[in-house]
Amino acid sequence: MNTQPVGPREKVGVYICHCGSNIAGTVDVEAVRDWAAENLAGHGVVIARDNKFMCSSTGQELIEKDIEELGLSRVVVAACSPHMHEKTFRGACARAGLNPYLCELVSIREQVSWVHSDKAAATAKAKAVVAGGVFRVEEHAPLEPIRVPINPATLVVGGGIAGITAALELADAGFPVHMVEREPSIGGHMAMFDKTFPTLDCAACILTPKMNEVGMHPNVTLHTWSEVTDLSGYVGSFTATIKHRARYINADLCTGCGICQEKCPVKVVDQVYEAGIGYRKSAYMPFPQAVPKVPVIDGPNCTYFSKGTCKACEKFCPTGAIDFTQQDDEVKVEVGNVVLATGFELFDSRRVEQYGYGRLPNVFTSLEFERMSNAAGPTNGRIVLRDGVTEPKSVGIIHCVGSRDRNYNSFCSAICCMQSLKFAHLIGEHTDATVHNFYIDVRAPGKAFDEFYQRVLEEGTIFVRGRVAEVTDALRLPDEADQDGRLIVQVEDSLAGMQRRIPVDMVILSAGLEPPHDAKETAHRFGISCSSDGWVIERHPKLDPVATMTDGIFAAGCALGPRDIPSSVANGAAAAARILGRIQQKEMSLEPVRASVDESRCSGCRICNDLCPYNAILFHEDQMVSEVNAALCQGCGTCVAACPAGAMSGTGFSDAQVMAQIEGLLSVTATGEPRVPHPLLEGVPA
Amino acid sequence: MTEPAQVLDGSPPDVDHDFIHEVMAAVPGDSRLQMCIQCGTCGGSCPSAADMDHTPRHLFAMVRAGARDKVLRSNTPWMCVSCYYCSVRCPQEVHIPDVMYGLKSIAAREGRSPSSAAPDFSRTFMSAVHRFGRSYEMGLVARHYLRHFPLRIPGMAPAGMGMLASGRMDIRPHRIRDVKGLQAILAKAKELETLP
Amino acid sequence: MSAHPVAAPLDGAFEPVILGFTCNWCSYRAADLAGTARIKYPPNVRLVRLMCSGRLDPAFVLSAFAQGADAVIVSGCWPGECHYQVQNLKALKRFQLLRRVVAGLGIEPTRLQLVWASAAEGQRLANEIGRITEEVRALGPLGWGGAGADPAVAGTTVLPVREGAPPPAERDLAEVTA
Amino acid sequence: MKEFLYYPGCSMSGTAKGYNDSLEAIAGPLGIDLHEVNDWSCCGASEYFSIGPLRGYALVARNLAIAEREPSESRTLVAPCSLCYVNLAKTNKYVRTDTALAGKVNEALGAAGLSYTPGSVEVRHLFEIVIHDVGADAVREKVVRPLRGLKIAPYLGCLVTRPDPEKRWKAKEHPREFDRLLEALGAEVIDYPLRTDCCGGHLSQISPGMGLEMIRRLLDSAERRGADLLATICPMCQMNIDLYQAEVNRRFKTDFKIPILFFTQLVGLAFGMDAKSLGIGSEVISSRHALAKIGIEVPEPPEGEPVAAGAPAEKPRAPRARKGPELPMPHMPKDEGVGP
Repeated sequence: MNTQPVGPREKVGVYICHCGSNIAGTVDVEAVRDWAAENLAGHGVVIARDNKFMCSSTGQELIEKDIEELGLSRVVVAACSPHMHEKTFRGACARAGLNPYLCELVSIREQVSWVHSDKAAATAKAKAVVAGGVFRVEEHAPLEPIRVPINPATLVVGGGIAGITAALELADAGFPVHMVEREPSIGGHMAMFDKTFPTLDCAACILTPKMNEVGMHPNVTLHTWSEVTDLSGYVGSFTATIKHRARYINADLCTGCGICQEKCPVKVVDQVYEAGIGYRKSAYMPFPQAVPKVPVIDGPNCTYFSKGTCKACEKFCPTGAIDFTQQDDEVKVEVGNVVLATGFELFDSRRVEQYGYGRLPNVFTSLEFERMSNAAGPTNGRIVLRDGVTEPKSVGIIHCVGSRDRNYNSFCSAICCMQSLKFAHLIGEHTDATVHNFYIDVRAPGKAFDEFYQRVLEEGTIFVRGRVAEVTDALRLPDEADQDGRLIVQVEDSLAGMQRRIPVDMVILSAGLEPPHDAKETAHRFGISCSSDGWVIERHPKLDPVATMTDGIFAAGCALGPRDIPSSVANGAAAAARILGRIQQKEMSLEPVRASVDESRCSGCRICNDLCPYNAILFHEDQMVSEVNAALCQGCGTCVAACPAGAMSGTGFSDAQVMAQIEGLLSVTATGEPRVPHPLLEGVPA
Repeated sequence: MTEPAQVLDGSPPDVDHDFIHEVMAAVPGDSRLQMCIQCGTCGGSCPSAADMDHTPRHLFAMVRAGARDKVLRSNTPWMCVSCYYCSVRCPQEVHIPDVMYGLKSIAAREGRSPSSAAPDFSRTFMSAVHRFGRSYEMGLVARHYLRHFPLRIPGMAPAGMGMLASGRMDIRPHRIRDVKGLQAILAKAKELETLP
Repeated sequence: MSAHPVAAPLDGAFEPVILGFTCNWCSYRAADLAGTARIKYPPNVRLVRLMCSGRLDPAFVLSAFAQGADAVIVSGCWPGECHYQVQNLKALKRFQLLRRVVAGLGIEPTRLQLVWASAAEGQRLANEIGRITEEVRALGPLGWGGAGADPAVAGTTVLPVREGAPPPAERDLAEVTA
Repeated sequence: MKEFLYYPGCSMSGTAKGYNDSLEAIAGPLGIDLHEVNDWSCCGASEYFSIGPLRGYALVARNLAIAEREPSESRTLVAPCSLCYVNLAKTNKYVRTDTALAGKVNEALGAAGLSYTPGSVEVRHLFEIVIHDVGADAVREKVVRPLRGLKIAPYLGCLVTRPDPEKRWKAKEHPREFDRLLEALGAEVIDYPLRTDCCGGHLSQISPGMGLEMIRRLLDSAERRGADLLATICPMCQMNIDLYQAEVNRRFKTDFKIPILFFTQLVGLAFGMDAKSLGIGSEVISSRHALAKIGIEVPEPPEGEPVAAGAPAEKPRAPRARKGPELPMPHMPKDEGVGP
């Protein structure tokens, strides 16, 4: 890049925003304006203006007018972050007939006035930033957004309440949905609960009608006992490969009568639906209201598969639906968008050794308690100790198990406080037990949440502020000599400032939520990003909370992080709304930040091929050149940086653009003076 | 850090807002003390909490509040047995026993420790190590008990005699060869300790 | 933070110019966040936005030094959090190579640093900018052939992993060590 | 034979003589070659950290520096005492991660012409070597006299799995490795809930009320579960429980007579070695009665020992009446908690 161009190629307008006093308070806006007009004329600046609020209609009209009257071919706006108003100023340019990609917004607010306090130094930096923008915009080329068609079908992964909501919204609007669920039935965690906080609605009463709707909806194709094994393509036209695990039951013949389940001789601890405190058969439907109403035979636990004899189910099946020859199969479906509603897994409480889960029988997890308090659960709703009969006289509920703890998960699991309050209430409803809730903070910010806290307080639940140190069965003499067989909850009552040892019969661990164990693989398979915790990263945590960083892939419910049922439902509906908007447009435009290959310069070395995580670079063996599929390319530019032949270029972030910006940024010293080249490098072209 | 002499009766409590930084500087590495969320896991876990005048959690709140004198006069750090239950359970990974060591060293330097038994035990121990390079159990126990727990001596005597008889306690101390070198190291370290 | 002066004294003392490459999704947003939260850092750093740290062409860094930058900061998402899955690890690989190259040119390793910052880490980014500015200010202007430019030292960069975070998956690490 | 640098610590030639004798006896059969470092000094037993922290680190680092100079292939320094181990391991970590501290420590060491390169030596506890490097299976192969019928409470104490500066242990609160070692010896291991609780350390000497109470908790819990004896891996734990048991009894009007032996002594017994050669009999609370259960003779107690007569009172916990449909227990894989 030559610092003294022979003559400017372009006519550039520079617009500097005061943002009220947000910028003008720290940056001498007029000085930057005058400096740009004088010093950047060699780079085509024909006009430099300032305005109180460039994003206002007056500010935008300034730009429009100058484009029309002065024939500007490039526009640089120095104002806030491009993540705020890039669209605004591009729109202004487009209205005046200038290709919107010939406008560059540089940030002198977030990156200058708000982070510095010395006015002279901030003004000097603002000059450099403006120069960077001007140098860069000279290298811009007109671009057109990429337009792709949208397939009206949607893939919903996960059949919990978030996925169900999204599927129904889409299906009711008249568009096809493929719902994939790993378990034999949809329903997710919500199907396991008895009551929901804070209204104490019966979970099954509100969920099962929705499940049935999904099951019977003409627009929904249900794939249960199935997983998505591959997703290829791009927004608007994805191809998903769905693996159906063998059910060993012919769904077309099965009537859901349940006789196979009744006759099956193998009893297995149900780790999923019964959370490990109840049993199921090897041939089973997880619960009576399951959708679809078709059981599965759990191969590894089936006597026929292990010993070669039994077939009790087959003998008794009235419709001959049992089919031991069934194999896993695969289908491919075409969809335009995807909703990931893959939910959560419960934190494994055995990891917190000091709470004794798995060692001390009467320590239970929250999900175990949910099943226990459920009238349809293994104890028919009776709250009892591990012996199955003894009702506890005293129960301790421990909040924040595995959450808010750098040893496990540092995030707050969001639902445990309210869930623990609900448990306290349910224990009071079912037993005469005294209930202690051990908490660090009671977080009850939702609608009617704090009122529920008040209600539980009123019901006589004792709240002890302190994170429990340990649960033990080792008694201390002489005070605890008569507590044989009980559990001692040792805690600092931090409001009393003393250590306490509180004897209880039963401990419930309000365990936190974690991403599913295979969340990282899922993210990889769907080409999306997740945080180091494993939760899906939103496109924007506030303004785009259900989109992911990958176009066409949305997320809802706990896949995004711990949240309660109302939020999951809101997410599901929001994701559906986002998708419906696109389906109705029939096509959508994509940012034209893409890589492309100059075939005449490509040496066919294939270095770029392996660098692309989206497999967007195809190699043509016959011509020995690579080619970028613009719809698959996400525009990261790694291939551009790596191409040894310089054949790969990236629109929007070309080498020439970035190099020019570097040159502009460095053309001004820290004190705002023009840079003098280092004596060693004088005359050396950069 | 020098501390002006102060009158406790009637004068307003001296609040030292830099105290937390002083404490953190007295601990190697990053003690993460400022990350404490006052959950009480430490106070709940502590096996000797019952004898402490403040639970560790409470003490940390006082450190933050700048109650320098109260904290340094607390027996809490001296009752810490360094069992590390608090530190492995702390959800914020605060290095609690190290903070306790830091508090003890500040208190000992300023002579503010609450009772004399604990710092005396440490000093008696240290003087043996300083002289011989090894600990000297017989001398330590004898000196310490005579000074602080003379009434426990009759009860302990039979067991002590048994230990002597079975060769588990030596009348004479072991001495390392390079005591001089060791003393030079300790002297240099002591000199460095007093540097800011 | 208080340890680093947030304003550049304009009294003729040496003030470095530092160029920072940021990724559109994490570190650029961290810079935005630092702004929104009014977190102060020295004005010596000027940022270039790329879509991904993987876009960093080594030529950008060399060109920056050639044109008078006293130091260059490369920043991106934490390992395991890349918006483009693993491209930041490719940037890391390139960075490690680049460090040796600049050391060979007589540029002290301190002048080329890597900072991971998530979109939520405005404070961290500001702290790192403050720290690096101090270090470079102490070094003085880029002299080409400065002391301490030892390729052996420069080659010892280890894979930075966020404290408390699970290490990047083996697959990710394989990318780096390959 | 695998060679290790060896830091015995002051107790090994004093109160923990039995530990020392038994370790000497079993090291060979276990394939452990311990090379004692030259002219080692006290680890400071944490007392220095309370009064003069830098003196503490310098004192510990002197031993690391000496170990670094040893002309041995091995770079692993083994300590049999939990307190020594933790002081050595922590200092080793701090000088590695805190360069300012490392500088000062080396300046102090320089006064005696010594220096330490942070991280040049790794520090491990003897017990952890036996668990992870030798392994319970290798121990089992050498057992000729299984300790069948002996009910042992595995007592690890605090400092081995905590703070665990080098993250060698997965389970820090209820590790099962000791159980597996004792099971390999043929003993019956009780599920001792206080296995990693603190023995009180020096509290028995500076604040007897709390110190003795902590010892009582350990004894009471072992007795309730019917332990014949406690097995330990630390001289400090052994001394507190053994030496202060009589004082506990006097203070709390209890009648505990639970002997505590070093794990090395139990390994030696199972290997068929003679009790006396393993230093058994030097404990204050005699193990004679407990070991007689499995036909092992222990030499006469030396004079001055309070006579331990009669079996520990059998006070097993009354099992709760259980009837009806029990709920399944969560699955606990047996090997969980084994360190990396």
